[in-house]
Amino acid sequence: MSIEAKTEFKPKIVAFCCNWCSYAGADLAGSSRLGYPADVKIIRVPCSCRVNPMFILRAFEKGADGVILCGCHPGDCHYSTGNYYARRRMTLLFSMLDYLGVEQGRTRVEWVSAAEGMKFSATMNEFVEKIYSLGENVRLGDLRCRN
Amino acid sequence: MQELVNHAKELLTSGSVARVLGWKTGDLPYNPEPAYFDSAEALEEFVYNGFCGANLSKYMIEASKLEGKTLIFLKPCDTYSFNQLLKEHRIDRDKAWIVGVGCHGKLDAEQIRCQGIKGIEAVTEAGAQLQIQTFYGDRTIDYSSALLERCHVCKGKEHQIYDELIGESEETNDEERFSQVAGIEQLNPEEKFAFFQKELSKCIRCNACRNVCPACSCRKCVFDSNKFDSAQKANVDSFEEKMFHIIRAFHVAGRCTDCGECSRVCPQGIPLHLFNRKFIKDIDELYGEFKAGEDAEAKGPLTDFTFDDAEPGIVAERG
Amino acid sequence: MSECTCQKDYQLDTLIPQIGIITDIRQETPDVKTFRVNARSGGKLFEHQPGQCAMVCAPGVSEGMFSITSSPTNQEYQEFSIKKCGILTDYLHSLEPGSEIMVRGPYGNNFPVETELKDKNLLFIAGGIGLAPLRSVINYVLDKRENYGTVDILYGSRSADDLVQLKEIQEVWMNTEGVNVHLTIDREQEGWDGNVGFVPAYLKELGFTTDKTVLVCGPPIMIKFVLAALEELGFSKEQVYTTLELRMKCGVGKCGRCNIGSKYVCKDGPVFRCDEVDEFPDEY
Amino acid sequence: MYKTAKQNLPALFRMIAESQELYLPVRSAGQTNFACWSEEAEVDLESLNSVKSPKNVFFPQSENLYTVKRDGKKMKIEPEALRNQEFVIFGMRPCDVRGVEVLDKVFLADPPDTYYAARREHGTMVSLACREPEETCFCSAFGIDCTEPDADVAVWMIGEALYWKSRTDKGDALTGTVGSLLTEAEEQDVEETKEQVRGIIAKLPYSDLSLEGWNGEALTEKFDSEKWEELYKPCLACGTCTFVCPTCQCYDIKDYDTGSGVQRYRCWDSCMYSDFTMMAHGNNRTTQMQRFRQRFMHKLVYFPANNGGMYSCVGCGRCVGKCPSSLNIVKVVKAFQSEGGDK
Repeated sequence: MSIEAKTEFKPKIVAFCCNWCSYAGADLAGSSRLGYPADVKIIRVPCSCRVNPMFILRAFEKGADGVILCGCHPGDCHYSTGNYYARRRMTLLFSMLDYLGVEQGRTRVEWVSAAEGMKFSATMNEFVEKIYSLGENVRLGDLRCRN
Repeated sequence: MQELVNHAKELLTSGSVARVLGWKTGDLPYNPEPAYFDSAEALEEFVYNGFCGANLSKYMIEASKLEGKTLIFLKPCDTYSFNQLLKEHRIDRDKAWIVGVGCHGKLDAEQIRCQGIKGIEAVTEAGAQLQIQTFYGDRTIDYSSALLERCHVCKGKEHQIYDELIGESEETNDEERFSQVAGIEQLNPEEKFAFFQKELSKCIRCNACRNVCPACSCRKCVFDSNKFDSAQKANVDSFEEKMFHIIRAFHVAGRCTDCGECSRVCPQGIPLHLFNRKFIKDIDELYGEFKAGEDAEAKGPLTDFTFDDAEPGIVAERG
Repeated sequence: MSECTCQKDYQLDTLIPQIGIITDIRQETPDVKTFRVNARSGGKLFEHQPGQCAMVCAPGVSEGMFSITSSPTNQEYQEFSIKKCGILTDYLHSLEPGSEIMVRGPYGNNFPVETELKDKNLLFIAGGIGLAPLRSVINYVLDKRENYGTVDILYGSRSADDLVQLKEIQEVWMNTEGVNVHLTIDREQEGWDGNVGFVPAYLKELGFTTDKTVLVCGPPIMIKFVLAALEELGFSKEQVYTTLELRMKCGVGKCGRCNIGSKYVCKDGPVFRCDEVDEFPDEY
Repeated sequence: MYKTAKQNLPALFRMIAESQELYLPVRSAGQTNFACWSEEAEVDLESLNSVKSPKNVFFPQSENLYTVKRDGKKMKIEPEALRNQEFVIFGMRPCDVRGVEVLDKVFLADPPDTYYAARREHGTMVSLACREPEETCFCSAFGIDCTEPDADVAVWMIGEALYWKSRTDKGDALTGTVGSLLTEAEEQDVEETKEQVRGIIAKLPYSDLSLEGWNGEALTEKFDSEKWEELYKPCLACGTCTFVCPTCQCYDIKDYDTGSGVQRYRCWDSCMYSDFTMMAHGNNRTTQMQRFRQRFMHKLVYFPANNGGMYSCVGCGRCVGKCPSSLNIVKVVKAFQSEGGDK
């Protein structure tokens, strides 16, 4: 199942954004008219720490080609330490996915503050481009969802 | 072994313990089962031999709810699990009387069969050898060739927690603990994926790995929930098994003592320890060496952090 | 091994449902709704016997076994009275008339209305949502009034607001000749001038004569005490029928869930005579 | 009776696979399970038992029943097509064949399960006689003669030859397919080996296992026994025994939302799981003891009561070898034997 076989590859990308920083960052990107690809679907979460590994796997299962998690910069967490825990968890999870043979680059963590509309837009553009280059996610999807 | 039985009888009759948690002679040479003994008479069926690999720590969760003290026999590596359960307040230290037993590596009947031995009638432990009597002739093999996987990476002969010790232990490690994990890390993504796909497609979702795991002591597992479709039970090669095993390993990351029970019980012989050990290796490398169950107090690596932890991007940077 | 004798001309598997339309929803009590179901083309989805069940399936949610509460004598539709208490029932309660659902069945046996119960005096005892399976029989009996003797209905619930099918009880059942309806609620309530007390206690108080055949359905604890009370009144086990509920998935005695002793509740039940129930291992 | 040289086996498999699917024991990642034959497959006819029993071929661990598609409020049901192609399952052990007979009692009972029935109709079973029974075997307790397979085709592997005997019309058809590889042989060629194997069977540790006292009538007595309270203790409540068992047939029906429709599929379930009998209003088996008891009562009491005394255990020994806590049906039967009175 290569990209060539498909007429056009439209990636599905899930972005988990923390309510306090990154979601506001996305908002700012929007109100500043900084574009980011429509392939990105944002899911707002109370804190980056709310995202458990199952969320990420679930997104892949149901057909996501890339998953990105955005939270407050370390030190700026609304709940003071949430993103520090998230950082450890995601590091371990990404390492495990790499170990299982899932292409690097399908997952990413980026810290985006409420003031960084520019960064948000740039990150998303970059990430989408990366996913385009990796092509469809075949290793972590459920075959039943592919029709 | 007689020493263990005698001592257990003593404690039972004196009333210092209400029951004994040990292993009971099986009906085949290699299948003793975990059992409770509540009388000196019942202890006649007690056995402790090379096939007593089962880690009894988890049974202590139920035993903690019972009246009176339970004498529990723990091998050196089992004590890590015991400590970890203690740390998570799943068991009651005051309800246990721990007798640390000597261990020089535990055997795996599967490893014997792998050597082409069929129809096992009797197994005799003779030092570094195993004499096996079968319906198709007798065989002698090296004791070490029939060890459980976990014994090849033995954590050492020291008991981490005990009330008294009986018997001598011997370290049996003859392999580098992380060599298998490191070997897989060296592969390219296609090879890694092919390897795990082949192993995991054998999974029958029997949940034996979860139910035997001393770290999996949740009263209701997320995979038993009917509320959302993670409890799929479907046996499809595409995703279900990966989801289950990644999440299970993740849930015990930082708490897994690498006791190896998951790999021991898997009916399909899936090397499940490779998941747990990968997390342990990463934790050691990224957050400093950590041995779950070494004590009952230290903070686990996933419930802790430092300000300058590595960023998740390190996975890509390491290559 | 003998040659395989499976049927050559397969019909559609019994596990495959039909699509029905919910044509009407009545809010009976705060947590019970009665759903009227028709086939897409109008009319009934299938014919059934009083006491039988059907599997109601909501794709993506779950499926569950519900007793058919309408009488087979009703030629237009089938009804299910469903209490909101789980994932599936929550979903069903959120539906609007006009929604499509899937139904398969009917499954199980039925109350022996044409054999053992015929020409008998009948006593129906129901608690709460337990009226659902009995209503099917009651209406069947009322529609074929000449085939049966006296009819007594003892029905109780937690409060007056929790009485299911109250309108029908008051307007139809109470006004039918030879039918006596006895209502009771668990606790005193303003505006209630009927009996107050649990069903078993009221049953003893009413002290029925033993010339009746009894049909019981309700929460397990109520059934237990009702059976004891009936025994006290001199009824024998052979006179009493009840309907059981266990977890079911297939409805045809294959998936193994509702297995109790050597019976499958979905196939050999749900209606059992109490002397049969007595032989079951204590696991229901 | 026919025979062919053992070295012809790959050719035989190829010949069968040309016209139909062929399932047989294949070794992959260190374990033997029934799988579809291919040139690369490592066929393993030496292992006594596959890990998963071949019931998987007739009653897959999970299979889609139908898909529901939605168009607004309208629903459309698309049933999964029934099996309509012939296939062969080669190398089932005689106990596994009996296992299929047990499944037949359940799935072909009225109303028949059409998915299963279609597979049964199109499948031809080739059963391989046992030559090296092991210590876990107790099929003789159920009257199974592992030297005399009772399937469409019975085969024996002796020395460098494979002996082939068709027993049914389906078997005859398959014999025709591979006829060019077979030569005539005499019945007595296999007799000596049969005797030899029967000799070993008599010596096995479980050869004296008696099922006396286990029947439909023993319900209350066995159910109320205090033995269960002792027996279940080591049980981990996993589903290993039920999933490797050739006769366990309990299943679950579940939904999977694929995003473009809901698949309703069925999958094996285990009476050992705590949610097996869970309902919205409660659970009628709340303890592991009750669930443990259910499994064995079903196999040894309830099933015989409904099926003319046939047990729903075939003595394949898979649970004996695979239970993480070394529990198994033999220990249960023995525990009741030793109780006296029960014997």
